[in-house]
Amino acid sequence: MTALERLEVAAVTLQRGARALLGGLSFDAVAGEAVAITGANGAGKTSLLRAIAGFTRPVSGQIRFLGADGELDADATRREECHLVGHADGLAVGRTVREELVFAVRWTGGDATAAIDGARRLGLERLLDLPVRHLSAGQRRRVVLVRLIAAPRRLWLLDEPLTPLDADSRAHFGEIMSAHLAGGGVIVAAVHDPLPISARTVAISG
Amino acid sequence: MIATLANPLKFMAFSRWAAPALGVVAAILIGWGLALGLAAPPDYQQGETVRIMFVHVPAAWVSMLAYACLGAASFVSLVFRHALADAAARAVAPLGAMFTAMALITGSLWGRPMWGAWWVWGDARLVSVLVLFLLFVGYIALRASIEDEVKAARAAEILALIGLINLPVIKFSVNWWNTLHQGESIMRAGGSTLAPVYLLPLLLVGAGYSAAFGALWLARTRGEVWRRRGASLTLQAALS
Amino acid sequence: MTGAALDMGRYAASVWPAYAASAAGFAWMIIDTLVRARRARRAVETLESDRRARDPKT
Amino acid sequence: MTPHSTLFRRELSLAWARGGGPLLTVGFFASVCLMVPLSIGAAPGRLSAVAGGITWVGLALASLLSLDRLFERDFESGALDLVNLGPLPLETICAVKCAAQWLASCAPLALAAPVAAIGLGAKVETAGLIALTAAIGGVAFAFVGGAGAALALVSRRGGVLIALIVLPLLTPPVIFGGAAIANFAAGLPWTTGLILLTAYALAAVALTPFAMAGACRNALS
Repeated sequence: MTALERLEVAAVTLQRGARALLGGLSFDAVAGEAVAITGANGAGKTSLLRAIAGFTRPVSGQIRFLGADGELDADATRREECHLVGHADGLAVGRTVREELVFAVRWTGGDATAAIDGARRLGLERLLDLPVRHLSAGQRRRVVLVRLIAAPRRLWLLDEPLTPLDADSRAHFGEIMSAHLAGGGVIVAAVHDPLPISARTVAISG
Repeated sequence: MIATLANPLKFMAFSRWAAPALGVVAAILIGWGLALGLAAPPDYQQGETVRIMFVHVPAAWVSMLAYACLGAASFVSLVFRHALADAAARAVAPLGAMFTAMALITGSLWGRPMWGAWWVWGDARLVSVLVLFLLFVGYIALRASIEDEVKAARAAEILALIGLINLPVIKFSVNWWNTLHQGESIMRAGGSTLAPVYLLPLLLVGAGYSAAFGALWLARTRGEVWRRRGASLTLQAALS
Repeated sequence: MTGAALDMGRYAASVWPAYAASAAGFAWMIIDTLVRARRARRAVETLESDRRARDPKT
Repeated sequence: MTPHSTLFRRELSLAWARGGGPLLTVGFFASVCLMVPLSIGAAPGRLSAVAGGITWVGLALASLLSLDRLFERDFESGALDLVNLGPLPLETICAVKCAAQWLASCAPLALAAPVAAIGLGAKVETAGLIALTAAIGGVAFAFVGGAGAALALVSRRGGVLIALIVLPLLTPPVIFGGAAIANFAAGLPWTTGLILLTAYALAAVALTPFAMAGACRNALS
C-alpha cells in the first residue's frame, strides 16, 4: 500500500436534511502538514471530517487520496490509513479500559503491547482495569488518543480534540501531533480554539 | 437530493391527464363488471355470497400489485437515487395498505356464511394477504418514525426490498402450511374451478381495480411532489 | 332479471357489507389523495407568490 | 487473532454483559411459556397439542428482545464509526455481530426450548428436534432481526418498531419450524419442514448483511 502523500478536497458540497453545507469547499493537505478547520457551529465541520472518513457522500465535488504515484483507492485508504476522533469516544461503558483499548488498537492495525505502552505514555496505566464508565471525559479522550499513537496511521481526522483535555494534557498532545507531522503524517482538525501546533487555517461559512 | 427534487416536468405533465383518464376507465370497468356480476345466477354451492368474490379477489390481486410497485419504486430510488421514484414509493404504501384491508374485510365476509367463522385460516390467500398487510404497516411505521426525510427514504427502501424478496417465500410457506392442514378443511371453490359466467365480471372488475390503483397512485404521487416542493420552498424562505 | 339479482335472501347479511366496505375503502383513498394533493398544491402556490412578492426579479 | 475473532469476542462479551445476557433472554422465554398454561388452562390434551407452537412463538419473541442493543449501543457510543474504519467491510461486520447475537441469545434459547416444550406437555422424544429447529430458526431470527435492528437504528425507537418490521418476515421460519415439530410428534414426514427452515436460515445469512450494511451506512451518514 503506497503511503498517503496528499489529501485533496475539491469543490465539495454536503447535504444535511435539506440544507447544503460547505458550498463547494476546496483545500489540500500534504504529508507533514496540519489543517485547522474553523467555522461557526453547524457550519459543517464535523460533516466534512465524516465525509473525508467516507461516512457521508458529498452531493457534489470530490475527496481524493493521492500517493507518490497517483490516486489511491479511497475505501482502502480509509480502512488502513485514517483515524477519526469524534465527539463520541466509541468506548463501551460496560467493558474495562484495557479491553476496549486493546480492541480499538488491534482493530486499527496496532497490537496489544503497543496499546499498553501508549496507555502508560499518557498516564493511564492505573486506570486500565477500571470499567470505562468510571472515567472522566478527559481520561476517556486520552484513551482515544492512545489509539492514535499505538496504531500508526497517516491521516488523523480530529473533531475538537482538545476540548475535554486539561492544560498539560493539551501540551503533551501538542508534542504527539508535531511528532506525527514530523513523521510525514497529515492532520485535519475541526477546532474552535487554535491548535498547539502551527497549522494552516481553512475557514468554512454556514 | 430529496429537497432539490429534479423538477419532474415530464411526470407532472403526463400524470395531469393520465390520472383522471385512468380514473374514468376504472369507474366504467368496475361498474360494468359489477353489473354483469350481480346479474349472474347465484352459485349452486355458495348461493349469493359468490358475488363477494368480485370485490375480494381483485382487491387481493391489486394489493400484491401494489407491493410489487412499492418494491420496484424503492429499487429505482435506492439504486438510481431518483427522487421521483421515492415520492412514488411513499405514495403507494397507504394505497397498498388500504387495498389489503379491503381484501381482508371482504375475505372474512365471504368466509363467514361458508365456514361460520369470521376468519378463515383454511384460506391460504387470505393469510398471505394478512402478512402483506403487516408488511405495509411495517413500512409505513418505519417511514413515519424517522424525522430526516433522506434517511427515512433510504431505510424504507431497504425494508421494501427485503419485503419484496420475502414475499414469494411467505406466499409459498403459507400455501405449504395450508396443504399441511388440508385434512381439516376442504379447498373453497375459486380460481380454476370458476364457472365461466363469473369469469368475465371478475376480469372486468379486476382490470377496473388495477386502473383505479394506477389513477390513485399517480394522483397521490403528484400530491407528494407538491408536498416536497412546498417543504423545500418553506425551508429556503426560512433560510434566506 | 336484475330484480331477482337484488333479492339476496339470507346471504344479504354478508354481500352488501362487503360491497359497502369496498366502497368505503375507495372513498377514503380518493378523498385522502385529492385533499392531500390540493392542500399541498395550494401551499406551493402561496409560497411561490410570496417569493415573487419578496424579490420580483427571480 | 483474525479481525473477525477480535470483533466477535468483543460483541460476545458485550452481549453477555458479564454473564447476565443469556439469563435475561432465557428468563423471558420461560415466562412467556409460563403464561400459556396459566391463561388457557392446563388440560393435558389441549396443552400438548400446542406445546411445540408456543415454544416457537416464545423463541421468536425472546430472540427479538435483545436486538435493539445490537446496533444502537455502538451507534450511540461512536463505536460504529471506529468499526467502520477497520480491516473488515461493513457487511462482514454486521454478519459477525449477528453471529455473536445468535451465540449469545439464540443458542441458549435452543437449549431451553426443549425443556419448556416438554414442560408444556410435548412428547419427550421431540426434544432433540425442538432443540435443532430452535438453533437453526435462531439463525434466521438473529440475521433477519439484525436487519430490522439496523433499519430501526435511525428512528431511535428500537424495540417495538423492530418487532413490527421483523415478525411478518419471520412467518416462513415459524411455519417451517412449527410444522417440522408438529409432523414429527404426529409421526408424519417432518424432514421437509426442517430442510425448508435450513434453506431460509442460510438465505438470511447470505442476504441480510447487505441490507444491514446499507441501513448502517444510512444511519452513519
